[in-house]
Amino acid sequence: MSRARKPLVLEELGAWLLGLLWVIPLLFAVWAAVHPPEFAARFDPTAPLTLDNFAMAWERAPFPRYFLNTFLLVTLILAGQFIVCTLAAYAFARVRFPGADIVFALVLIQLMITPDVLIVENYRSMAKLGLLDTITGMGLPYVASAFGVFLLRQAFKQVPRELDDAAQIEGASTLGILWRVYVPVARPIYVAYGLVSVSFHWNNFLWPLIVTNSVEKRPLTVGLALFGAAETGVDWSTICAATLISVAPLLIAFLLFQRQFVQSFIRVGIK
Amino acid sequence: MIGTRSRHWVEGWLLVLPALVLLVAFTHWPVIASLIDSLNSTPRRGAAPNFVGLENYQRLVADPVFAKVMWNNAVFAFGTIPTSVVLALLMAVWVNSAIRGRAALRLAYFTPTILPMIAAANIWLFFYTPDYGLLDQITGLFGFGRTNWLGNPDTVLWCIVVMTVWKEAGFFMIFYLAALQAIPPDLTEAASLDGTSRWYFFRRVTLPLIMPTTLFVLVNAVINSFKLVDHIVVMTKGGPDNASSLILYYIYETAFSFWDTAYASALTMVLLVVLALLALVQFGVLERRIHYR
Amino acid sequence: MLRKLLMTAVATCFASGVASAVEVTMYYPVSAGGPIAQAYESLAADFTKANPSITIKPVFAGNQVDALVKAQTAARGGNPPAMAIIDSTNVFTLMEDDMIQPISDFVKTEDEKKMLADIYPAFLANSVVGDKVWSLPFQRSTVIMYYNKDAFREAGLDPEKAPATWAEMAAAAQKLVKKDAQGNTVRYGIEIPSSQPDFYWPFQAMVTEAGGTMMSADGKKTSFDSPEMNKSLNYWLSLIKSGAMPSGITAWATVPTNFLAGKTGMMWHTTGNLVRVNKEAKFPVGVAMLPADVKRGTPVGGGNIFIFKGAPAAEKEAAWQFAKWLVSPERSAEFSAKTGYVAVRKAAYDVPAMKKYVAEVPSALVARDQLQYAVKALSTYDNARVHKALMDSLQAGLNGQMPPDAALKKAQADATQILKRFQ
Amino acid sequence: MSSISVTGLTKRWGSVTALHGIDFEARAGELVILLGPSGCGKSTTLRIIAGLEEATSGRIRFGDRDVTALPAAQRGIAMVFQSYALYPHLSVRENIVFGLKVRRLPAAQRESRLERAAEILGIGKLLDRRPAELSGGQKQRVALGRAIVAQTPICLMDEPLSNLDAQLRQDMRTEIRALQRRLGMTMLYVTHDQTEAMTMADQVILMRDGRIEQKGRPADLYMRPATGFVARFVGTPPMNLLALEGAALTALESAVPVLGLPPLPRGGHLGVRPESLRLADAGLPALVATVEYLGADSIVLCEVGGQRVAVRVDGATDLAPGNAVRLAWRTEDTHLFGPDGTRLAPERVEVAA
Repeated sequence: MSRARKPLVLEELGAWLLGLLWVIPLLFAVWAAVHPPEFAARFDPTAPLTLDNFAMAWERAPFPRYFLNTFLLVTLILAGQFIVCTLAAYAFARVRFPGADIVFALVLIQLMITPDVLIVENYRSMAKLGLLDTITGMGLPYVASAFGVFLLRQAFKQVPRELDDAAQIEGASTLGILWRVYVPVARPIYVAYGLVSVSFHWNNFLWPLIVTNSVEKRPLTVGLALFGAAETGVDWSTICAATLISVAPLLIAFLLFQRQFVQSFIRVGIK
Repeated sequence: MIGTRSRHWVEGWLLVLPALVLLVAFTHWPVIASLIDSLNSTPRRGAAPNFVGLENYQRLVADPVFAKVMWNNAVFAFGTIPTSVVLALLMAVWVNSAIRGRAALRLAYFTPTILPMIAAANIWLFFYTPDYGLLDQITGLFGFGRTNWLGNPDTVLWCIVVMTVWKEAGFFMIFYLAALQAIPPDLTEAASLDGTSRWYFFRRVTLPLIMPTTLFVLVNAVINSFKLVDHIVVMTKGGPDNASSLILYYIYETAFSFWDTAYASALTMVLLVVLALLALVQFGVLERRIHYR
Repeated sequence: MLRKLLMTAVATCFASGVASAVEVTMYYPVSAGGPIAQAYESLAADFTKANPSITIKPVFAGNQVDALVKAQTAARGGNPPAMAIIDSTNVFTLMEDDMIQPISDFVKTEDEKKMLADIYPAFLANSVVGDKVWSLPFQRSTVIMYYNKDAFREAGLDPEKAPATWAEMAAAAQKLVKKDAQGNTVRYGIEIPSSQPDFYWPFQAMVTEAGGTMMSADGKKTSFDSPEMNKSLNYWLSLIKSGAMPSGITAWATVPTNFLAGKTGMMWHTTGNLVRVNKEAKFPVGVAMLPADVKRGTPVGGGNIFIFKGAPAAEKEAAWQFAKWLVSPERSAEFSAKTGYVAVRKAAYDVPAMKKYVAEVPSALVARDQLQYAVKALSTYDNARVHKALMDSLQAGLNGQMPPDAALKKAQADATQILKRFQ
Repeated sequence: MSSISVTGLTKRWGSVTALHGIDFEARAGELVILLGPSGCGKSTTLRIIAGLEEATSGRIRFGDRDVTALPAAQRGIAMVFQSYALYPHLSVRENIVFGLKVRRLPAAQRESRLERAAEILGIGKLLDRRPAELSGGQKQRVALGRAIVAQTPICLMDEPLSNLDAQLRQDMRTEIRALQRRLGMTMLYVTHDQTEAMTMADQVILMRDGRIEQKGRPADLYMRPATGFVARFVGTPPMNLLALEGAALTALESAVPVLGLPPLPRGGHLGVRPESLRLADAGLPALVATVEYLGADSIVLCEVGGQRVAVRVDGATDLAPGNAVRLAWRTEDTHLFGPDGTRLAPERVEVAA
């Protein structure tokens, strides 16, 4: 980009200082995790490296199980969101039906009042539905995402109507058109939304904490919080190691697909 | 024979039905149920809930903890938001310029965003630990003694604020980055022909152009400040003496530690009203000016 | 189709093979360092080995409060664990919510009655309400004082003689303080945890030593504004003001870490940390009873076994079997030796393995011997809320946001308000 | 082959009526063009026939099949859209066979149809490209290919050439017409371009404000426009329509004897095509306003009693603005329209004379 301006040296310094500040906590965690506990807070360059902390963390909590649970949770939510939001978004974008405006307004309410703040009543509902301590119970409130509906509706509205007409004439059913025309055309939006949704639900904590009771259902975040529960007297090195284990998949994915992540967040954010 | 129009009619409803059912079940109904529950007493052993009118709300008005968490939330919001927005703008401007190591910087700024709040909280908890934590080590270099960052009601909320700024600034940076990249280059070129100073250009052209982004970011930041309490659970549990408790954490505590669901519902209603007001701001004032629709 | 059939067949075979198997889910908390989780895992495995028809599934549920919340959440969701180890003070809350089945309901045989009689009475104090025993003590503790003998020597104190009174402790703590050239404290004299949700516990120890009580036996009244409470809070504050104890809130978990790192000469903590502290300390550790003011004293603490009413009868029965097995002299001795928690049975200390253990680690007996001075832990109706009301005020008092007596008055007023509906 | 018959077609959107009872018939194998300015209802008519919109009332028959209530998919038609409506995520090949796949046609048949269409249209080399990699003309061909492989008896076209440049448009006109004949389709073709209508159609249906203004062979519309609107819409430059009032009327009436004009309906219009006018020694007096030189001919814009009249003359002309000329034309080239805009039948004109 030739037109990008050159910053002043002072600015450059400021930018780098801020960058450093921003990575320090992570580097600090890495330091603590790869050195013996007695060096957790002593920055001695000669400190021996070790993976013991990781081994210890791995041993003390069922991380594979947590990973699996988080993976299942995220997959369930994402699949559900794709299906439910796609259907609704298509109806709002392309089908005229009485009450559409009211229903759409009802959907938009959830942009503000997300399930995160309705923990008390949703817990009660899940209890009635017998869905406590299930992956489904953890994921269900997030499946009908107003954000997803809104985003996909915008994307679908930009699909030329004539594509829809053409497919109709060629004999495709409504769902057929949706699947063969709208979904593929809106693919970049799906990718972007998917990344954002996965990041969000991979990291979600409070609701899973409330809903889950057992190790079999506990996602990573809840497992990690329990692991770090201060009373247990687990040392910082191990906690840092456990923390790094938990964030590793997402972090690695982020480092590998940095561009896509950033682009996705931009794309989804500004729609 | 069913005509095309009526097919669409039914189809439209069928298509939105799954979403609508889920939304009603997990968003609309809970809102109504919260209202109902907040007007009743908490059901206890053998005692069904009974209508108590506004009693729960009266309790709320008289509850010093409630006042405290609302105040904390306000402090938290006003502490995090301006700082993170300004930092985000700075970051975006830098990352959008021809700075050396731009990609690395962008990575550094953005990384906290994708970490789980829980993980970030764990790391920062260590950071803040008296004696061992990095913070104490650094202040120690300057001859300051041990500071009980999270154990002191005067510092604890600010510690949370700093951590939240760290976590969120990179997220907001993304929006600014998008906005900056959308500024037509001919404006910059025209300005450079005019010999406009950079600061003047930034103030008179860039800033107004990214105003919608700023408003969008602001509203989102405010909403987030009411919705996110993961770090409170891990770092302080609201303590000491509720000095770092926020409204949602208080709801969580009331509902799931004290099992006073009626009171928790009244608290929820307050939170809902706050969010609804924010929604009005966003949809009423901002919608026309930003990216919605 | 074929596959489905095959799977059904396999499933049927499998089911019939273990038709009598019962799985018992048990939540347990960890609120002290050391191999507590491992201890439960191995006990569960051993039990199943001995009783193949019963599988025990121990579930780590966080700290004491987390474990309670998890159990309550599950019970309210209609799917309670058959048993849970929960802080014994929650008995009123769980009773009121009709979640638990009294242990008395299961006690039928003479052996079972003898078992109850063999449990240290102090540990049963929090279990008995009315004429029923509601929970079975197991993961029990008292507050004890750990001290760093090297630091004692360095400060010119007798490492073999722990301070026995408040005054002695304050003086010793003062001597133990070490400062660097800049005048920053590098070693405190004493640390006592003051973070929620455990803070009430060491505080109650002081109140007991001052000769006071915190609540009525029926759990419906508190006396947070009593003179003894005032005296205790003031003593605590005096330790801070003298610079012997760090100011602000000192986290429960940080205290042992600081002690092990030599950053404090003494600490008050649960006996549940004994094994970890003995293992990890790089200096000789002294363990002593808490010092006396007008008398010695400590609340008992830790988790009891609760059996949840809502679980299927077979699971409850199996849970009872496991509970009895845990509380057997051998097993409670084993658990004690592995963790530092006090074995709840008198007979446990006659088990040969235990005798050998205490011979090696005499400090393991301190907590048990202290039981004679022990009182039941602060336990009321709406327990979590009362605990929080007290600790919020105590923290406000410690942090200097309120004068001590005002803080305690507020605590008492809040508690009275909370308990109003039970009068 | 299948005919199309439309009777009493109306369409209302709320209180707005878009179509007021449209009736017409396209015989099997005919190319019928729906012509009219934008907003006249031609596209709506086409979409209703396609089944993409529902009529408020009226019937549509394909051959002896009443398709009024059928969804688009079941009507057995092909359609080409103005924007070509190519699926951006599919290759040319996949675009063309999309409908065949949806209808579960066996792969072998799909392949043979695709091959044939590609051959007819000469797009064999483009099959693996994406629409984004095609030029406008190529996209147009792909869209046609999609219509061809459907092998439906009826093909609907919605302004298929309007996005092409002039040269290409001309070529495609011929090509589409040839294709339609070759495949024997009944084609309904919507355009706002009268040239397309004149050059391609068997039958033109000229619409205005939701009504049919006139239908007939292109020559009919040109020779005997039913209304002043038709007269101006068909032919370039459009027919001169002189309002029969004021100075122009006086001038015309003075020229009646010279030109042998029928009696003039006051308040109506007299129409005469630019190509019918010639400069003469005697006739209607006019003043030259401007001259547009087009190469093969020139358009001389004159003024008659304050109204503009275009005259087409062969080649170049040395007339200059301000010159006084006289205009003459044959009596039979005179079109008269009443005050309501409808044609006054020549019979009546003659009788009146």
